[in-house]
Amino acid sequence: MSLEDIYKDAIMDHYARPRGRGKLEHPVIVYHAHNPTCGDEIEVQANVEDGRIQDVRFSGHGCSISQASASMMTVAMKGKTLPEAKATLAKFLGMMRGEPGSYKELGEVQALQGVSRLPVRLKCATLAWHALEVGLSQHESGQSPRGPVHVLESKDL
Amino acid sequence: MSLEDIYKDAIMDHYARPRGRGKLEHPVIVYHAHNPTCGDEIEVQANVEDGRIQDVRFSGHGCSISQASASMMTVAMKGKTLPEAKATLAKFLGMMRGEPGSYKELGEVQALQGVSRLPVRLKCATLAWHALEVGLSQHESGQSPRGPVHVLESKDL
Amino acid sequence: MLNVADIRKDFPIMGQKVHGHPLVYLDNAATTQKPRQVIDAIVRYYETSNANVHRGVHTLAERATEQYEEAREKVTRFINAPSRRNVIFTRNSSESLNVVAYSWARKFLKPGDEIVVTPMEHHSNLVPWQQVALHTGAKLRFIEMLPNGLLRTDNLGEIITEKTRLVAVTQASNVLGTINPVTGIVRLAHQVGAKVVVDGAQSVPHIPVDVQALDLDWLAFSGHKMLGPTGIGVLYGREDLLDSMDPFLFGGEMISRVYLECAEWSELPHKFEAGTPNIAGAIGLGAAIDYLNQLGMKNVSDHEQRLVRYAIERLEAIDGFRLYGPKEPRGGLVAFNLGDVHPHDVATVLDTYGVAIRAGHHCAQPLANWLDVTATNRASFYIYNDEADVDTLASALVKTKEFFSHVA
Amino acid sequence: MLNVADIRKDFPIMGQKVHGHPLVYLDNAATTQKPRQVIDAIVRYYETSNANVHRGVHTLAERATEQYEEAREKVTRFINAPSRRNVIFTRNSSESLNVVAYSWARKFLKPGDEIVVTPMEHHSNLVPWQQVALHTGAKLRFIEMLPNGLLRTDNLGEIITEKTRLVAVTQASNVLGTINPVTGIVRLAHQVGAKVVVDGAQSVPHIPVDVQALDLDWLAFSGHKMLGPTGIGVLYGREDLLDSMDPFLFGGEMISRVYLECAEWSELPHKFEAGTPNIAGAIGLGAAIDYLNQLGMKNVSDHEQRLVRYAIERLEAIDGFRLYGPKEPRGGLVAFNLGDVHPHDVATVLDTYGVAIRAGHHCAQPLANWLDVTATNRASFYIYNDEADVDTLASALVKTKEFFSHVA
Ligand SMILES: Cc1ncc(COP(=O)(O)O)c(C=O)c1O
Ligand SMILES: Cc1ncc(COP(=O)(O)O)c(C=O)c1O
Repeated sequence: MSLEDIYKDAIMDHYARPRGRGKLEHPVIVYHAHNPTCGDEIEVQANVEDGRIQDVRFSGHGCSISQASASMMTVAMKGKTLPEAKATLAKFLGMMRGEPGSYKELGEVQALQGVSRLPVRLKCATLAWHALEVGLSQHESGQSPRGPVHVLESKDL
Repeated sequence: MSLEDIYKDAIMDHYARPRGRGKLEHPVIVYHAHNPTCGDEIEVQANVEDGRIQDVRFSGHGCSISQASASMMTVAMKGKTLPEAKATLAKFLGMMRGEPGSYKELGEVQALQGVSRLPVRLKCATLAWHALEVGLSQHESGQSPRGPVHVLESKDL
Repeated sequence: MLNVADIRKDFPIMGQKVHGHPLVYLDNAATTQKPRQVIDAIVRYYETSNANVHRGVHTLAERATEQYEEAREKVTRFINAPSRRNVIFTRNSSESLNVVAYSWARKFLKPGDEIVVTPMEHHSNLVPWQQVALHTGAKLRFIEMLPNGLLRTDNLGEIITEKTRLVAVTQASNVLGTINPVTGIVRLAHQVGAKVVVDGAQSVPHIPVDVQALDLDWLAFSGHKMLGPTGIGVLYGREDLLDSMDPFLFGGEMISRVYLECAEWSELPHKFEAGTPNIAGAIGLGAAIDYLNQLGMKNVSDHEQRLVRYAIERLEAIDGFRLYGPKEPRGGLVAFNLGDVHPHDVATVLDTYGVAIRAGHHCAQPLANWLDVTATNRASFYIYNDEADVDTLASALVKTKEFFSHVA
Repeated sequence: MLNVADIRKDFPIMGQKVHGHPLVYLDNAATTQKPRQVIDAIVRYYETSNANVHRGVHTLAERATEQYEEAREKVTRFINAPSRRNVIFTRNSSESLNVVAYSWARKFLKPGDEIVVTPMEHHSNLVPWQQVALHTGAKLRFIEMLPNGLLRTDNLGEIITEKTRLVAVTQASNVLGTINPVTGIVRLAHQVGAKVVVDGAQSVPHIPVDVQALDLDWLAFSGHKMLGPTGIGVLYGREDLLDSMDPFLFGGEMISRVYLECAEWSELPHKFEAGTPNIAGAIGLGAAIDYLNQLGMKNVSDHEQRLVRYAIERLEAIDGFRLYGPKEPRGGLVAFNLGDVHPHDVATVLDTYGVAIRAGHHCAQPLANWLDVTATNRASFYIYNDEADVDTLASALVKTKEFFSHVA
């Protein structure tokens, strides 16, 4: 695998100029994820209105992959209905798990596909998405938006 | 190694017709030894008069080697002065440890030499001797004749 | 049916001569031999993939982590655990049982509680509970044994009661060969709200074991008794129980966050795996499981059953042979005495004929007391043993008898 | 002087290519590679001598026991322990430290007592003491660190006081490379009647360590970090201390007599080795010690010193390179950051050039907090590394820097 297979242009671009960085005033979804291997932390916040993700942001620190992936996620998710968001999440996680299929609909997010062959970095790439996933399901089950810190372990993608 | 190298005639004879089996009325030396690997137990008792081992007995149960060796020990030790007894003990343990040298003076006890090549059975062969050794040193240091049960471990010959 | 001749070819140690005789290895309950496939898996790991697991970004670390976790998946499937989160790697059965004793029993038991065990337990499934009793004030109670070595079941309801918090029982005895009625015991225990920890050291290597079908709370077993390397064992635990337990060992790998004064724990199963694990050991165990799966555990069990029946028939014909334990059902081993010949002497004589058996209390002294013997002989079979091995054993025993006939 | 070219020939993994580049393995503080001699010792054991130890009369059991105990003798001499009774085989350093925590500290410490540690400890020499504090009411106190990563010693007398019962300190830091003044700490601790447990995970593999000369109470280390197999570690302990400690794990091997309700313990060292040990692991560690002895630990240490000096010189020339820890004295490793490039990215890029380093908190999160970083890169050297490896590392770092120059 070459450097360019991993660090695709889209990744480097999102890393250099992250979209959706920051926090929201009154988020209804807040989820803080932590990767114990490297100490990366990402907090995902979102607002939902009329069944649609009205805005979504991330904060925290981490490597290029985790930051770029979080940035891409905010772009991909903004404006989606909850079912659409969940479908996209499932599609993304399937791609990262290496499941065969077409991922065209993920657009530039496909740039992360190369990372799926690096098990350890995989956790970096999925951290923010995983945080949103848990945040969404907490939201749907009516749980408080401030869940516990979630720890991503190897293989529990 | 053949059977006959281990089970020398002298051993089988002492096993079949043990000498010195039993207990004393008022022993000044009593030491109970236990081999945890096989459950063998041997109690050695002795009386000392005028610095001489006046009588020595063994009781308990165990394999042919441990029984024969205990029996041989009673024969070898009876009537010896304490320094003589200690010298014989040292000689015997040296032989069993495989130290080079002449062991002629040990007489029929030399029959046990073959066992020195069987590390696990070695413990059987030295059980009674070891018990007497500890009993003697307890006696000399004025300790009570009823010491704790002693456990012989591998390699602490 | 197993093809023993083919199987033997996989075991490099089998070619060996002992005192001039071909090795007949009948000490499998103590530890089994290792097939080429297991040895190769260890060598391959060290030669191509060795690195520390879970923490590294580089290629070797990824490879090592993948292989280590793949071994965990193999164990998971082998005992039909719901998930890899239920499968903790330990050193051996003894450590697995101690984890339950320290992290669950010492935490939750109190005076008045009762722990039910059996008198046939290996020390590793008895002494930890004695210590739990000592430290918590709980009381040990013993299931009774019938004269033939089976557990008495008609009064189980008097022993497993509302006071019982834990039942610790072996699935197969390492001396008597008894196969215990785990299903019934689990049902009774669960009815009164007690948990059941099963010592699978002598069952998992020999018969199909399904933790979900048996509804076990914990299961302990050792890799080295099932063709795997030394230094690797398994503790299976139900997830809610593992979650309720405190970690056992503290250190690297098992933590999520550490501050100067406190720490948070990793998720299952890592919470119970402190420090660098026996990576090569786990991978070797995985290869052992592959090997057993290829034979089929049902075939393994059938083979041993047939062999042990043949052995009992053959050995009982020897004058002075005394068998301990029930005839059926029984695991693939026979504990016995030969007239008055001390087991140590029997084992030594057999060794001069190349036959490796065990003599002693087999780490089950209370059982020896119950049998009223200080020691027994034990011949235990596995996949590479056949009728010819039993014949060699039998004729060596006859010679032993003769040799000692004029003395013992 | 070590002949690295010759040494490399002994390591089968070294021939390997990673992403098309020859493997440059610089993750030795995590685990080391294994020479042919160690792998062969394991294979030879399984192919010729495999049996359970300490209990068997037959030839294989005798052979296995002899080899296992011979490995213990090798460890005994390697650290100059007074006797084999002082040497307990465990799984790894983490378990060794936990044995002291459970069997000594939890038994003897009480509220008001103090445990002194340092902020640079690996989690394995910190979290067990946090737990001891929690369970006994003892208090943790921390030796201070100077900005350069050395321990502050001028106020040690205020931290190690009459209240101190235990000092837990690493001899060599796995991040900073700091070599701690163990002799002085031991003297001070012993003056106030405190015991000292030393984490030797990063010292025993790299420098000559003499437990008697250092007057240590306990020493913990791991086989896998010194050319040995995974799954084997050592706890050295002073005999009177080991005698005063309760056993840790309960089960087979560690008992002398067992009754239904109680048990007596074996003599040292067996009292602390419950169940079937990692026999092949111990034998493999013995072979690793033979290998290191043949090189000479003084030569090993000199080689690493020279290499790390060269590495620091070479790497500090790289723009944005930031070294953590003191320059001298230091163990054979360098922890660093490269401008703003995240260590995970550095490690991934280096991997594409075949260079294996570690990125993360290296199981020392409190130290990372102290350094005010979430992660660092770490390159750690051993006997098979040379100046060319450092050069490869340096040029790969320069390329990493360039690659990220337009973003980070
Ligand atoms: C200083 C130090 N202590 C303890 C450990 C733990 O060693 P192990 O994982 O072998 O238990 C390590 C290794 O990671 C270490 O570097
Ligand atoms: C029934 C039983 N339980 C537990 C053990 C202990 O196994 P290990 O020594 O691998 O911990 C054994 C094996 O000796 C056994 O036979």
